[in-house]
Amino acid sequence: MLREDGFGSGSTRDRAVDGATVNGDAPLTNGNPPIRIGVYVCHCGTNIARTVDVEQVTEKAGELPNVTVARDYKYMCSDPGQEMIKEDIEELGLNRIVVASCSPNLHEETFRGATAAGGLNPFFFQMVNIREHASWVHEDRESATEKAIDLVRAAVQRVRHHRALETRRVPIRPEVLVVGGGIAGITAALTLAHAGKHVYLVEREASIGGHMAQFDKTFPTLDCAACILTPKMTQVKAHPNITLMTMTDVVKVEGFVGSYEVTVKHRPRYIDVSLCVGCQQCIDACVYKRGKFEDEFDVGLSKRKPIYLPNAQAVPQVVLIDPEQCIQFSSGKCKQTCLEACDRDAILFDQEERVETLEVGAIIMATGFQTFDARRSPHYGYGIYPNVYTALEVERLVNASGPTGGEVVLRDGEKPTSVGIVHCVGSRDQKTNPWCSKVCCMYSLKLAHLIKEKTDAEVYNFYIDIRTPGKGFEEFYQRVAAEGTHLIRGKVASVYQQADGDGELLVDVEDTLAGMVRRIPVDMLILAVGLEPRADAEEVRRTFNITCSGDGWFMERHPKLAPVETFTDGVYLAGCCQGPKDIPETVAQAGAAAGQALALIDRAYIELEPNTAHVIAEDCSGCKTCIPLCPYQAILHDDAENRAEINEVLCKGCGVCVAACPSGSIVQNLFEDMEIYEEIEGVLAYA
Amino acid sequence: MREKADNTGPTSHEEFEPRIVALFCNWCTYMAADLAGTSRMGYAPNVRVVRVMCSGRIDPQFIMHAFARGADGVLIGGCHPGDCHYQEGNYKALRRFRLLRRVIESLGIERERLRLEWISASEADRLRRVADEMAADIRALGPLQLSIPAEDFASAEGAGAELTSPRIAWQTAAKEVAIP
Amino acid sequence: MTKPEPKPKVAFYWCASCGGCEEAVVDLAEGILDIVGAVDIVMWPVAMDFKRADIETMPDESILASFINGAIRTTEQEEMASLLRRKSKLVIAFGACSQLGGIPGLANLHDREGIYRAAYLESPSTENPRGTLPRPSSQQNGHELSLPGFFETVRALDQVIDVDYAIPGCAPHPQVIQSAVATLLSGELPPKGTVLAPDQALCEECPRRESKPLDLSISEFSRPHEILIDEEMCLLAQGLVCLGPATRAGCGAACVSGNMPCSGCSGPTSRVLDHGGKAISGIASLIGADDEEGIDRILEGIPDPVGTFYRYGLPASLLRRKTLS
Amino acid sequence: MKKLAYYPGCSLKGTGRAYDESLRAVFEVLGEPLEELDDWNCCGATSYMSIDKREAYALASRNLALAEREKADLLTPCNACYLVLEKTRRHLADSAEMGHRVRRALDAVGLSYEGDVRIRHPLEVLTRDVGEERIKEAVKEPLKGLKVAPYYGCQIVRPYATFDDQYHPQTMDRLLKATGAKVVPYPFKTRCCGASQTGTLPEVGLHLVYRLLNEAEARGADVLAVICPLCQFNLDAYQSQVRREYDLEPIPILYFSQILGLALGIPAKKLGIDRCVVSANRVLERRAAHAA
Repeated sequence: MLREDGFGSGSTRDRAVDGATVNGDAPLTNGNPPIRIGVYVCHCGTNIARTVDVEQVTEKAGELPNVTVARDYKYMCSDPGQEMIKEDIEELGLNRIVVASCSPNLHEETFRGATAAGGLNPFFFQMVNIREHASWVHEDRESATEKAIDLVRAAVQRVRHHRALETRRVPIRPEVLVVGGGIAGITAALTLAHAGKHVYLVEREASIGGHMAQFDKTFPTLDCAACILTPKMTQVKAHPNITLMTMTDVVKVEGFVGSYEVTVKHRPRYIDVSLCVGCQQCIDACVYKRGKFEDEFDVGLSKRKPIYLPNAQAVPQVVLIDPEQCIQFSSGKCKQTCLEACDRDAILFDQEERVETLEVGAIIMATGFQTFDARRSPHYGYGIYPNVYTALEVERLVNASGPTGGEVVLRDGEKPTSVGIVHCVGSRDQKTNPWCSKVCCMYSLKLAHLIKEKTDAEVYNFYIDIRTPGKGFEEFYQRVAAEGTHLIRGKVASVYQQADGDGELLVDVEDTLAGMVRRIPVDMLILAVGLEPRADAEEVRRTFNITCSGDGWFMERHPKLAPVETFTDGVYLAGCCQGPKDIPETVAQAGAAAGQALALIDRAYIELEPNTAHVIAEDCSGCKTCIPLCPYQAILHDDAENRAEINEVLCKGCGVCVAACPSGSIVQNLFEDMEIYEEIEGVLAYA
Repeated sequence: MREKADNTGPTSHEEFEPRIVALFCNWCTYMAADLAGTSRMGYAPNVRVVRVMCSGRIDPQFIMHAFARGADGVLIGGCHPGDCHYQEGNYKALRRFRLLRRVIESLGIERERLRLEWISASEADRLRRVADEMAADIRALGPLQLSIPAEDFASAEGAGAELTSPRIAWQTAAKEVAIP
Repeated sequence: MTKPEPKPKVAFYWCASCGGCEEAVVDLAEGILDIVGAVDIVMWPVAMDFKRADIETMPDESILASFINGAIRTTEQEEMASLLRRKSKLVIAFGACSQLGGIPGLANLHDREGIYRAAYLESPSTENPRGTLPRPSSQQNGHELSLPGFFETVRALDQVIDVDYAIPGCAPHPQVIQSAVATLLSGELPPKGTVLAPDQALCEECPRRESKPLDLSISEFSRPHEILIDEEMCLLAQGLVCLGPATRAGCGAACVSGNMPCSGCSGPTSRVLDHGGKAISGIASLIGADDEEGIDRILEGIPDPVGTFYRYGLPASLLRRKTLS
Repeated sequence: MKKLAYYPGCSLKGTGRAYDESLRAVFEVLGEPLEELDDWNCCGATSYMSIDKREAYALASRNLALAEREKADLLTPCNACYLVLEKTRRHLADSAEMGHRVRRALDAVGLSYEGDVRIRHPLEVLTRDVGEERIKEAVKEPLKGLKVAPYYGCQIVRPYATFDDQYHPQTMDRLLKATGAKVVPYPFKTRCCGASQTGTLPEVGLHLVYRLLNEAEARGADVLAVICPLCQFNLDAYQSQVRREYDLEPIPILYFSQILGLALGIPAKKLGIDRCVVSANRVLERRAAHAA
């Protein structure tokens, strides 16, 4: 136990504390009510109890100074568990509560609530994490138990110094920023807009729609992607509560939950969006007589001109100019036939980028995914052999509005007679991406079906496992299997062109069901590339101050209980930026994210953790050390009084100034020096 | 409670299990420790986590207090540079750490006993590696022996057990800790 | 006629110290006469000829107050401190060495053997061909001679005996002494453990405090002899390691007024456990670099961090000394 | 470039002597003469690793310590040595426990290892540090018209692909192209050569040899270029046996360094080309024809 005086073993106060071990309720300091602590140790079913000897922890806790009662219970977070705390406070006169269970990130609020329900200030509570930090990470029962006891002792010592605190409220602005205009962002934006909230929908491409707009049919129902997506895209454009910003990047995010200041940059499209009606006469008039540059929407399978419409269903239905390709930009000597063709004078060669600041209360991230670059697995031959395609390319081939008008043909225009589809390309592989991309099995089966339908080719699906956990998924699999698609369970070892073949590919694969190695010749090989975080996800997450999990997807606050929240209050996740998802899941999560944002906004305020810092004026010498250290400029120097002063509204509670104050004159609520000293000593005191 | 007394610790390195105090920031490294838990990623049980909101809250006194109270090692965990939840608290932690380490080393404490690591919320695996590594490093070093040899005080009167535990100095004496 | 009330008995003693604390008492000038007149001094080695035996024969707690300066380095000092403790109602640690270990406490960076070697064998001015080292007892001409034992570690007074109050400083400033004595004589004793000086940092009374910028960021540290020191500007802002922000006030910023940075002799405020640690925290936080190399480059300007931040307080610090191998 | 300590390993002192000779000659001509690591010892190869990891790591780490003492990286041409040393380096960096044990073992012989040594392969050094441009400039007798199939083998790309792609390595292709030779598409460049089986299960091993050589023949290669002494021996020495079972034309198996050496104008004798079992005359003839 920390002694609060400086003088050897003879201090009276010291004895008072030690004496508390005898009867458990001796006063800590003269003149104050005795400290009476209740300690509750949770079994968490068997989650904790299997590895930590909960009874022993409880017994040891009961022997600690100032502990009036120590109990263990199966589930402390359950109603009876919380009720137990409440009753003990009332009946035993407890004035401090310690619960040893899971991470405070999960249940600190719960138990603060139970503490308050018993009539105590909720901050007379301390949580001990003996699940995530002990039972789940240690095998050895003895050392896990010992650790749990240490952590409980630390909390008991710490909680004695807790004070009653009040939470602070800050108002929430009602506007929401949605980042990304794929199906996730569209759904979230529409949900919020329908609820009467103003939404800024920011998309970096020239059109919203995202990956879904590139697909032909969607599994397992085979309904047409465009038919279900396009109406939503137009709705976004038309909705009075949505400000749509395409070709726009978020460059800076400042502020905090309730009042974020977001700086966006509108890149020039060299077209006046308010004038262009998408008649495309400028495109016809372009000095390039036919397309010369790879069309991004068609994944390079068709060519377009420097002035173009992003795709037929683009929203907004407005053309743009690629300055890298347009002759006017490179030489300044173009005949500018497009300018003549445009009777609305919508073409603006001198348009410049524009920066704007938006004020919003919440942010929804819907930045999506990118497909795995098949060149990273060169043994499948992509980029080496022309007839190896990625699935996204084939999505365009089978699409009626695609480069071949929906014909599945090889690069030389021939129809393939045999087609291979390799599953799990880039996925479930320690060398590339370890995760299952979730959608590839189903879209591969869909492509098998469509190709069979369109070409009557022999189709071989090479898979590791077929994963069909979804409504109607397994049934679709059965249907495709019945159609005569070959399903070969085995990983493709290598793909190569025959020495004397005419582009025919040989696929070496172990057929594990037949128990043999097979070499299957195909005309066309489709790689079912997985989903992965966008290349700039790391940069984006820094801008928004959120976290990525180890695999690079944006990290949710809790995998089960807070799947759309992030660790940054007021920032939510929707769709594949959080991990691979199919369309229904994406839509569901986008709705959930919008719902969370609504719940936040409609409450109109948020309660903040009262862990702010304050200067003890009579102790401060006005040394000004703290002033430049505060990242929020929350500390001012009062020249008249020669004191530092903290504006608690601006203070975010990091505690940098507290640690730095050379005379120890700044105090941080919930993290006072003495509380931390006691906690450190508690984990170290040898039982 | 028993203080960690000099020369009474475990006699051989094989039996010795180091005590490591881990001062983790709430947003990155504490989260990584939670993630290690939800991922059932085992690591050395020697590490005891004490949570602060930001690595910038960590006062060198906490570290010295930990050593003085029997820690064989202290691990500071914060967000990667540029990732601090509070923008730049981790830089302050780094500045203090670089100076403190010079002092700690001048006082004969091996550098393996004090580490600062940037561990993001997703780097449970890194946390495990650092924890295991530190436990192994310190196990090899043996217990931290701070205290003053007992024979020095054999004749001293009124000294006794106090001598092995660094005291709280003068300074806390005048003020009572307010217990509401 | 009633017998006059006996004057309260007071003792002064010095342990491992330089004598500066005695000077500080004498520096009270005529002020000392009031004190001498009011009390009966029973021991004061620097000025009066009392012996240990005189104290030993006194009843316990018969001395009102003992003022002990200097750190505890030898067995004799420990014995005398214990003796005075027994005979006194109050013991006051007088000066930095007694309160915190002081300059002699820097010896805790070495062990006894190293100190002996340096002092008796290796120093350039030493002439000791037979390599004689001090021993607690030795024979000479058939007589047994004894010397006080030499501890491995220097301790502050309260690490050896129970202490009631401290008067800080190296040496305590006359003003601090006067107000401390006034407090003790007032009859209203402060809580045990009080340091009898203001509980704010030195910037409070620093003449240069207004020149300290609000956005200080230190890009280079210098030592006083390395630069031309501006006589009005905040010293920390000039890159000098001034411990004023972390050190107890009371001296009137005497060193700063003499154009030298505060080196911390008055110890920390009551809210700080480890003076050096807290000073490190405050000063390092202001370093103007965010990467290891940049920070280290700036720290090269503090070549002796322990001597800088623990000049007066190593024995009283949390870690107390360099570990013994 | 950090100093390189040449670690030939045992094969290059025996069956793979031509590899040693040609490498020394090539690096000499390129102005980077090889300096052999003083007092190197056996890497332990894969066999020791499967018997006792700790001792195997200790054995291999001695070479790392010797290199570190000379402030050098290790240049390791043999695929097996490369893999074992790289594995050791990684393991010592990743496992604190093993690191301590090995350090104790090194300490006992007065050595230390702090982890400051990289394991480098001649392919990497020639493509990255020396560079194809310098090599192209140094080529005296371009191998125009010579068709080469590049064969990398297993251990250089598996399990660690340190400097080249695991499935589609390119460094040797680039070096061979720099000599003016034509590199034929050779899809089997990292498939098993069967060396571990030819001794124990000849029918399996010889079939694997056949497949590699047959594919090279189908692709029109005049010569197969290799980088591993075990591959070289296996593909070269067993050809007569393979021909008893399968229909196959003899094809010379040369180290990439020998082919490179020819282009640099180094005499065949100095490159150990006469040490081949299957005559490499057709390669030499082509060069002669071109020179004429």
